[in-house]
Amino acid sequence: MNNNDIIPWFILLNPLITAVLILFVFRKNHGTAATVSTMSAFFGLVGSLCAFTLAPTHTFVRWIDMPGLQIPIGVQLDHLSQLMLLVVTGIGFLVHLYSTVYMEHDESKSRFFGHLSLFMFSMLGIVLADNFAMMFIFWELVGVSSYLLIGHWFTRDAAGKAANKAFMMNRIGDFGFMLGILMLWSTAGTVTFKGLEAATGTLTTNPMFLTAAILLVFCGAMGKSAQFPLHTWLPDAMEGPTPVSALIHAATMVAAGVFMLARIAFLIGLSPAAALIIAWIGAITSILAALMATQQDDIKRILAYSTLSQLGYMVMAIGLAPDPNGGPAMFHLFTHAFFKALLFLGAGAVIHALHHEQNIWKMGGLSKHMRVTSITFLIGTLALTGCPGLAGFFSKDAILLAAWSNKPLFFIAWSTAFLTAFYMTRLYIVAFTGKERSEAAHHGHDCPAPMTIPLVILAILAVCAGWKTESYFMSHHAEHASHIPMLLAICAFMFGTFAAMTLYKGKDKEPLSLPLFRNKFYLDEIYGAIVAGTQDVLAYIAAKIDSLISGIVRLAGMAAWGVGFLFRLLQFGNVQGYSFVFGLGVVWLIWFVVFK
Amino acid sequence: MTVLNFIVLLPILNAIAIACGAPARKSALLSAWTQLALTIVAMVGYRGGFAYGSTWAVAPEWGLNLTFGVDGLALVMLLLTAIVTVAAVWVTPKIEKRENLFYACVLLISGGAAGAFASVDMFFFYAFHELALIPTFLLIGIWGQGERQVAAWKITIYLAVGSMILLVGLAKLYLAFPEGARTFDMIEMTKARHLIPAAEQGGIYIWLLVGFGVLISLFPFHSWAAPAYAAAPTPAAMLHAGVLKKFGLYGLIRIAVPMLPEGAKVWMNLLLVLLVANILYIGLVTIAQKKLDWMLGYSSVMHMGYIFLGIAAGNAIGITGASLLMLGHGLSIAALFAMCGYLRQTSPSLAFTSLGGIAKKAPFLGYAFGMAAFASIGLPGFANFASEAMVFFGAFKAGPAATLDFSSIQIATVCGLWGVVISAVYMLRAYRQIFQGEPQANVATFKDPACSVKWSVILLLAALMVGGLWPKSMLNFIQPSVEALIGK
Amino acid sequence: MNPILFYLFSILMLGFGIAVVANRSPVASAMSLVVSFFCLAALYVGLDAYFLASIQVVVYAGAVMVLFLFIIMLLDLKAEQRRKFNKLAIGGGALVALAFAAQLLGVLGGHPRGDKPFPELKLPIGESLNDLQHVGETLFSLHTLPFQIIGVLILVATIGVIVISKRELK
Amino acid sequence: MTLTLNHYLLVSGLLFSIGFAGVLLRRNIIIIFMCLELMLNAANLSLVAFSRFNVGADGLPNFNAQVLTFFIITVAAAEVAVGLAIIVALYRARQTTHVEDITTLKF
Repeated sequence: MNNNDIIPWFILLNPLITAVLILFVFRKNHGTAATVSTMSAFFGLVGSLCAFTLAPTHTFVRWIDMPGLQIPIGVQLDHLSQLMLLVVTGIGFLVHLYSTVYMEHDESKSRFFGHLSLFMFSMLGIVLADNFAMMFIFWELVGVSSYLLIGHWFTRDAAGKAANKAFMMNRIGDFGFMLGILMLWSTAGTVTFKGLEAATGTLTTNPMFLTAAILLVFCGAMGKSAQFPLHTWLPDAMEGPTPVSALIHAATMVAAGVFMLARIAFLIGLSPAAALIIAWIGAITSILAALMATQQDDIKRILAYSTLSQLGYMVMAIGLAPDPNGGPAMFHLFTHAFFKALLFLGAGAVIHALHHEQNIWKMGGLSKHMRVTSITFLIGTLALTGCPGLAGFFSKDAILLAAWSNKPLFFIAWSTAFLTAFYMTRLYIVAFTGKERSEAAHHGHDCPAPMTIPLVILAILAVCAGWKTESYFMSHHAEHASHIPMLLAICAFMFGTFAAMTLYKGKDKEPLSLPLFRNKFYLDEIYGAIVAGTQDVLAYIAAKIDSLISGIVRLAGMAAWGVGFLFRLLQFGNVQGYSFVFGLGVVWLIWFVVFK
Repeated sequence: MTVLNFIVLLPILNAIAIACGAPARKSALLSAWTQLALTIVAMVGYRGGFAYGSTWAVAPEWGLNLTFGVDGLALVMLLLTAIVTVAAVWVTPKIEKRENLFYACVLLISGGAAGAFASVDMFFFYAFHELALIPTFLLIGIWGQGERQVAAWKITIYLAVGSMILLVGLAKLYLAFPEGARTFDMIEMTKARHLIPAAEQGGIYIWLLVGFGVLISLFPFHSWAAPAYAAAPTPAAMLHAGVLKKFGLYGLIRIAVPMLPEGAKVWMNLLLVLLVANILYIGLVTIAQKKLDWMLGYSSVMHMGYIFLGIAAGNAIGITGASLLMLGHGLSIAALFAMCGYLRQTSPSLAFTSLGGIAKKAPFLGYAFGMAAFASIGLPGFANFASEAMVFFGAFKAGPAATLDFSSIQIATVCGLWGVVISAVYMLRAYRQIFQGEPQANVATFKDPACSVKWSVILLLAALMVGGLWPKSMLNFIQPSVEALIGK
Repeated sequence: MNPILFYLFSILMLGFGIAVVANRSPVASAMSLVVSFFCLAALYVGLDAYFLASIQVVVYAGAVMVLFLFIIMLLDLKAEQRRKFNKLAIGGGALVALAFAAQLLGVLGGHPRGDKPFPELKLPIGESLNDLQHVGETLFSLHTLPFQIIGVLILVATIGVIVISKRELK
Repeated sequence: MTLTLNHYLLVSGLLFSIGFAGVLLRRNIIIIFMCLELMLNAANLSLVAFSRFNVGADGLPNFNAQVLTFFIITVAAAEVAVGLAIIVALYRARQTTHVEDITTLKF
């Protein structure tokens, strides 16, 4: 364990120590809690910066060591995790800085920062994990910390319900994830990624089995990265404070699923069937989310659906081009993290300034008063919609290029790009331009420095994150890709923005209303019905059967009483009767003994 | 007089002393703490194999001698008993009527459990468990709440019948040995296990399975558990759910698994069906519960399914995982029942509708209950997760690898995994309805528990975290003894 | 004892036995019972059990029947009026009794050892059977314990009677 | 025709059946009590018959049976005494000797 092996362990354990310190020592004094947490996030950033320069290392501790089962707790610094470290700690530090002001007068601030550090610890655990079991452990810890953070204002019922929903969806995903791990482990005999890479021979003996295992592991990613069937928790997760949404539900936690898929890209490569299914699920998620986003009024909900859509993009990219160095998916994840965090923090600034007003139709004309926020928000929007030259353009182009080989997927990807441009421009125009539609919008003002500085930094990153970084993610360079996908991408950007501008210039209320999208394809109601229909009905039946079983047990007691009652009837009180019965007995006895 | 004799006799002698008039709470606390200290001393001084042996010939002509002896697995069980006893005695509120008898019964239960875990002689292994049966009846019947008489009678008669079945099983096992090799000493029996004819093993195994199954509330025999725990006073519920139920499982691991391998194979499918019903069916019943204490009762019945899954796996990983889960589940259910007992002071009915927003009024309780709840649904960082993971790994490994048509045990593992989702559903729903949201009227005057409840819960949670963050601390004890029992 | 006497006395005994059952008035039943006891004593004499015959007459006919008559007088029982007959009970009872008698005949029919005549008694010439002495000897030699118990029993019976028939002390 | 043991047994059996029929048929406790005495005496008769029938080696009848009969008679005497006392107490309590009126032990 030479000294630069200490660094990854330090990065991992530093937030845990901070969380323990805050939750148990600094419970009462909120100020110190905030500063301690932000300082630890800063050290984490510094640590990951110098970890970026280190050669790949892999050190581990034996957590469970039995003859048949070795589960190590290890940290693995390699191409993929060094990059992800930067993203997580970078955005983590900026969000910490931002929330010192945002959560200024929240009465349980120390609890918030404690849980934030706990989240950083679990997220870094996923990034640094060198085996599936450890990744599953931190997978659940991330689920719990997102539960705690979403449910921060637990006195509000909506927050409690949203937190429960998020944890439940993650749990369903983890069910599949664990089953996938079990299947892979029982075949390969080891849970570590290196071990699995070595055991690809045994894994590919039964392709059906491998496809099923990969799809089950992908089920875990679906739960965490909110892919199609398990996505309804992400919009509801907006109940949590905005910094939480920025850090967790934009940049880091939801990206964990994509990161994990990148981690096992060598497996996905082995089973084309699984890759295709993953790609299709990603595509469906992106198009659905984009459609839903066009009709939302709450600024945070629009961004949440946009995240959903971009995640669908990344998962589609992993399905299409699984690349051990990350491929287009990780490239998009890298760029998306920055501008999505920027957009969320911008939205947070707007909400903070307008005293918790989240409906875009109540805003308008904010660019006049909130200069820095609106400029950075515009940069973020352009980056997201794929304006040429900004970060989003390069990563989306890489994905479209990868999708070019599969025409239907390309068409879906293209229409998503168009819709992204449409709803983001709609958001910007309605919220920031035109005349103020509410009194609060009138005297909105820029937020204090610790909130605007992260916005500026992120804006810079959103601009230059795409330049010349593509090669980092590609293990093999496409010789000469055709330029058509790039041109089509630019058309999509222009058509989308133009359409949104013409439709929403100077409008006061939503011109076109499509109830199907507004109510999120009624998926929430469908899921509610399914859960109510199956689980609650089954639970009711089970409870009835259980009372039946305990009835059977009581029956045994009743049987004893019944037999007692029968014998009581024999005492009919008449002396003659007794002697008669006695006589009968004697006669029968004599008959039996003598004559039988 | 080894340290083990003190661990076992201490609670029993103290119970007698208290019954005869010693100051009840103080001497009970003293006895519990010394029991814990002695157990830790025993664990530190443990060097493998069967240690701290001591025998007293009770009836030599029948080969009955009270032999104590402990291996790693039994030591962990003694640790569990000691910790839960300390927590149970410490958390008890002021008892008005007949305080001495109350504490005497609590210590008798603990003594009975400790005696059962520490005894190597099968006869006294059984006898010590019976010792704990009557105090449970008294505790539930006299100091319980709700319709306690019914519950007390039900649990006592049910467990008595279960013990009868178990006695038949043990007798058949004893007689299955050929004439010369008959002994009550479990160590010799395990050594001479090859003498048991394979044909008879199935017959004996089913008796033991049903007998222990009733004591552990296996699926069809579970209807005594929830009413008893709902009606029991806090320490009785903690000790019975946390410790006494583990006697049955410990018995299965100590007797049924090593000595009757063919028997296990014959009844494997039945056991799997029952444990899957235990997990899924009882899980659904738990979801349907409207009251906290009933829900906790049923959830403890459900978690038995996982331990059975570990035992059904039959390999070293599964059974070690099951043993660690016994420790984890014992501690987490004890913590939950302790806090549930404290909550009962605000709303005796403990119905979800009558409670709400307690976390605002009692932040410590909100946090501690949250941690205990998350521990019991298998959140990493607590012993339950590490052991449940090992149970799943062990059970899945028991089936064929690399094929999609799963064997029966692998299907049971899948159901077990889905059980984890079900347990999350009911536990979090309960947590949200009780602790989150706006505080209700009757919660207005509610405040954090006194330091006795607070520190006993902290003790339980700390033990859980040690087992979770660093499972090797417990596995170093459990693993060698399990491997000695069933081979690698 | 020649058969004629035996038949005479047994028929008399059975007849008066039936009289005991059939009579309406309890006193008549009691009187017929006394006569029945006398016939039985005669049969005992036929069986060379002179001591028992005398005991039978003294204890039964004498003491027991006197008790009965005393009680009948004390309770001033009238002859029973006609009570409604419970046909089923009467029929059932008679049936059982007849069944018993029938079985008895069946048993005795198949009892060859009982058909041999009574063996002659070997007595020293001139003396009659001194059965009182023999009964006394067997009583006090072989059956001492039962004798003691009977003594105690009689004592208990007398005390019992006194306790039961004492008026309630309020 | 010469007397045999069966004759005596037959007579005692008949006497027993008569007594037994009496117990079954009559409703008055006193009469039942008398029939009971009849049954007892039937038993005594068969005992004495057997005693006379089993002549021992010394040519004397087997006196054990006679001693047993002696005991039966004494017990019967004691029993009559107690029985009648009970009947008196019963009469004083219920003013009836009719069997069907006394059914306190009925379920």
